[in-house]
Amino acid sequence: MSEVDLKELALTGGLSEAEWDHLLETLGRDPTPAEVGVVSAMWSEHCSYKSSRVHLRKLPNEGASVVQGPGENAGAVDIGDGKAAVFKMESHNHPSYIEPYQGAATGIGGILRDVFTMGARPIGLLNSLRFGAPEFEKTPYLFQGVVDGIAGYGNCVGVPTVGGDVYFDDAYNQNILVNVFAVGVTDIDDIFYAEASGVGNPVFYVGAKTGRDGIHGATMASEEFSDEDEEKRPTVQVGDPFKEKLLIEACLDLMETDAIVGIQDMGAAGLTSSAVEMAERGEVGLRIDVDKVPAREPGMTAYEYLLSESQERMLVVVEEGREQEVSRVFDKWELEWAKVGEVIEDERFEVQEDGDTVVDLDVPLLTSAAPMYDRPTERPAYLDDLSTPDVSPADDLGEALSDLLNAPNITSKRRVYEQYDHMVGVGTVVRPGDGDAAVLRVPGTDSALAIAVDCNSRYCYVDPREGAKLAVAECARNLACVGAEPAGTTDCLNFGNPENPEIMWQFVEAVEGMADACATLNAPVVSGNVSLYNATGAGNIYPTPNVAMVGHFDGALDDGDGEGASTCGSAFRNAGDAVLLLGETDPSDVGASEYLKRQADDVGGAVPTLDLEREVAVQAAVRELVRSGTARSAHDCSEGGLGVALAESCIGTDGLGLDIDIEPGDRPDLELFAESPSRVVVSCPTEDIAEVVDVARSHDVPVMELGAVTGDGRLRWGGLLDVAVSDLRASFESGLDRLDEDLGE
Amino acid sequence: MKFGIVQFPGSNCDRDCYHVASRVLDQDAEFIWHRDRDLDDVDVVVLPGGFSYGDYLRTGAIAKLSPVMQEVADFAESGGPVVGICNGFQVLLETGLLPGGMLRNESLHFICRDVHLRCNRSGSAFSQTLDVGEVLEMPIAHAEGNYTIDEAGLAELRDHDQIVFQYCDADGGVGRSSNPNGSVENIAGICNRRGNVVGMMPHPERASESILGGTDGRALFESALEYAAG
Amino acid sequence: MTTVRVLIQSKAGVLDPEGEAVKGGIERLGHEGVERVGVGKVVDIDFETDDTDEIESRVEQICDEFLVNPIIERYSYEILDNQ
Amino acid sequence: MTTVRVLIQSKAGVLDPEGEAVKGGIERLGHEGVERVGVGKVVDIDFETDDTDEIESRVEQICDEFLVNPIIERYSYEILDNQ
Ligand SMILES: Nc1ncnc2c1ncn2[C@@H]1O[C@H](COP(=O)(O)OP(=O)(O)O)[C@@H](O)[C@H]1O
Ligand SMILES: [Mg+2]
Repeated sequence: MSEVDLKELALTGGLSEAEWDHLLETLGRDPTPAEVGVVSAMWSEHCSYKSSRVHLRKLPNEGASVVQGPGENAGAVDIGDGKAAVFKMESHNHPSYIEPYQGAATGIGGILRDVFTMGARPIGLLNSLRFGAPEFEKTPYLFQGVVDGIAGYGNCVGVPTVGGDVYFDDAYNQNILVNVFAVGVTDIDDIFYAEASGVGNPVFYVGAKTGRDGIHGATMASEEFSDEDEEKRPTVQVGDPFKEKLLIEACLDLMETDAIVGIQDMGAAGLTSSAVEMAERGEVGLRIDVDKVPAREPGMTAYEYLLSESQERMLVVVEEGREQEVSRVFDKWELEWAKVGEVIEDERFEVQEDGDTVVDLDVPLLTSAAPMYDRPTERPAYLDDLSTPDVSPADDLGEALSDLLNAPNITSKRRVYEQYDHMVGVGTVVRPGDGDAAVLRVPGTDSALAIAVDCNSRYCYVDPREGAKLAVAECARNLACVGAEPAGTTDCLNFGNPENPEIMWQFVEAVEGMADACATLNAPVVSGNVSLYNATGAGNIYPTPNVAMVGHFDGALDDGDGEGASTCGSAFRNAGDAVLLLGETDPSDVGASEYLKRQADDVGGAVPTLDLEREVAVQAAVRELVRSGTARSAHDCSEGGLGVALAESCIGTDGLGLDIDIEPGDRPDLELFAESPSRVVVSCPTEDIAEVVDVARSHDVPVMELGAVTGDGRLRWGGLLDVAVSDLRASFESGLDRLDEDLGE
Repeated sequence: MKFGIVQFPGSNCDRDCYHVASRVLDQDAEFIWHRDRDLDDVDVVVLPGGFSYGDYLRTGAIAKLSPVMQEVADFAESGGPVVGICNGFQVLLETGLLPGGMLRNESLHFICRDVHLRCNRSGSAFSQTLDVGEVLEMPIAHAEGNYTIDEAGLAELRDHDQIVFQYCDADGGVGRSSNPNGSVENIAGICNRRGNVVGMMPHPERASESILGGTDGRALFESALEYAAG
Repeated sequence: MTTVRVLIQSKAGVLDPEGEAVKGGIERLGHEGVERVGVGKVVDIDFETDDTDEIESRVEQICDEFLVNPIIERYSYEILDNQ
Repeated sequence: MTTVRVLIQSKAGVLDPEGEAVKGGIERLGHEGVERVGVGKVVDIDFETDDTDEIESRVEQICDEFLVNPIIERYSYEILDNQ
């Protein structure tokens, strides 16, 4: 190829002119076509984090619980009993827009591999989804495809999908978000790392054969969408959850033999990035012979082998002389395997094809010395145009409440989670829909962990820094509501085009806000993912820094014998119980709220003010009340405020209601629907009211009695509100009916 | 007593059944790889749920070709208790150890939620200790649980009291509104004439501990033990 | 090499929920006058051999014992052009 | 009434895990010499009308907009004998 053609290849692969010049200069020669492919993949935003790396360093990643921070396939935290929780979140946004079923399915496959690669058996999945408005023509198709894809893959591999969130907004019409999270558990001493070592050790390829799937997936994830998407279409990968299940079992089997030196899945940029990353971590080199790679199609070139993103594949460095054990395990599970290379001393990535060396590059050139940018930032102009919220009081509080419960962002997500097997594994203690966080038993122990994912991206649009803090606070609060305490955090930072200084400003603000909140809440960030270029001709998405946390209970969970910590759900339990509010409502916290959106179709104002010290105190108080069993239910106030929280606690029961018994101020609607953070509704037997008050006071947390659970199935507040819970339930359960339109595959 | 839990590639409730047998019921349990042929020292055979062979082609269709299924058939022939849960039920249908076939749920979606079951026949390998009319609660989790059989076959099931469980409401009422997947006659589980081979779509292993929300499923495993004890 | 194309469809009288759903989808797309939709499977099998008799007997065995569940399905097959 | 038979199969180069699994099953049944198995869908659509031109254009629209996902699938169709 001529230099002109090579350059063309590099530019279509995503390199900038400057990066191309830099490459030529560093190399001192023309690269081969395969080398161009390798470099453009490794220098893509997706693999190199070139725009985000300087800022990600601000995230706190140390703490007593941290076993493995960022830098590996997933993070790991100590959860007691000598066990570690291994977890991570990833995006699969662009592939899911192009082919929703396969895009979402392969996202699940990828995140599971990140977890079991580290020796952890996956025990739970979450998914956080953003779609365009329900009325937007493509939304039903994308929604159904994504949910089906997650179900199709997750259910088959047998890992329960126990939670997540789904939001709808015009901002995502042309660019949906599919973020997936997986957590697994292993003994701390048995964690495996993606590090190559031992010169001469063989490198094994295991799993599905390589086809021409997804070539340039990493680059695609790093570019804005354009009208030429049609042409990028052949890059879609198809997942095979059955093969993944075999791969999980085979890898976990193989890990018992300790013949493995290092292991890594082939994710974005496939064989290239897995080989290069393993070499980098071990400060060695890797030589790969592409002719040995099991191929699904004839006639593939080195370029294609190196960049294929065929799914369900792993790269394993094995101790020399123990190849036998490897083949025995993979033969048992009927998986394809081949010895494709070896560890070499020089820190180089060498690739052979037909006996020729077609790639010979310095590993650091592809990793630590890859381009890195501190991109310019500028406060976005739109912020100056945000309105001062002005909501006139709703005429009828019952109707306003019913309307909020029916809002796509609040309505029940039952139709989603009922399609996910959320119970396989016999460990799901708190199921989706039943509590503020999912609670999963840790296999083989009496302890449990809790997981939640949160982000209100409308807040982040109005104020990325405070919005990100609020996301972290809500996530930790959700853990507190089931009695758990954060052990670690993972995130997925979804933003628009970082070359736009206003977007870069959003990104930096959000990261700094997140860093602040995670530090205060003692929730170190141990893994994560960045997805940039979520932008189309129609504009950038709302900044969406998704936050997921894993929490622990500090010991055993009470399994009915009265020993260990209690947990609880969000629904009231008994008629006659008292209902109390921890924290305080500020009726002016209506900016960017769901009420403002529904009543006035406005997203303006300032986001609710978060006092992190107060947040810490509220969470500590709630945790104490839930763990001791004093609180029979706990539910935090988020979208839709106190009113929606109370309604949901009624809706989750079989016939219970609530009498609210507080003196209304001059804006009862705002008392119900303002979204002040750091508030949790708890219920308890009347004889425990004093205990709740004492615990709240001991943490310096305001507490008030709201009323009493009733047996008559109505939600009442003096003469202001009197509605049947069954009507509220009907409204809550039907908010996504408009998505029933069956628009195809 | 020893439970033998068959593992096909793609089984995913195998470990769950093992957990219930060994940790909840405190019995011996052992995994039986689908290529093995030895059921000699097993008292109860469990075909667990999951997606054997990815559920490709038809649920249970590829698993029926596994060598172990010949042994399971022999074990059943000799009167030993064989219970198939979810995918295990589908495998039993495909092998012909139980009559009928399975279609996709009416909704075409996977459904995971609690349902109520009415016991319709006591004394089978999975209902030895239950009373007719007893109502149990436990989860279903499947995309293909829409049981079907032709009129003649249905008549035979009825005549020989082979309908073990039916989907019902909380009070035991069997009707359209309590049918989650479209199964003929709300059928959730059936047995062979002798009662030693039982298949059911719901998951008793997921309802065997109070921490998971219910213990109604435990009685089914206890039934299998009693049945095996004779 | 010879390719055999097997079509597997619902037996008459057996419910075809997928066919119903596809029919609904076609109608929602604005097409009237669709009376029935049936969804089944097509399985193409490439045999090494070109011996048609052998292939026929093998295909029938494969269908009867594995590919088709006679309780709910029926099948037909044709031998596509040998290549 | 006219029946149209649409075959929907994986595009060349796209992974077909179901075909792979079925091939494994056929082999387990004892059949050697099977080179490849592809599994797809067959959709029979009964139209009220007998106007072949109209049917063709409708089938193509139904396939392009609804039935077939052109990113991973291809389709072909034939009009079966009118009845
Ligand atoms: N937002 C983030 N916060 C913390 N760590 C991050 C973040 N984004 C990426 N990381 C870390 O950077 C490393 C590389 O990212 P990763 O997404 O694993 O690449 P790949 O897509 O190849 O798996 C991982 O260790 C990951 O945990
Ligand atoms: Mg990774």
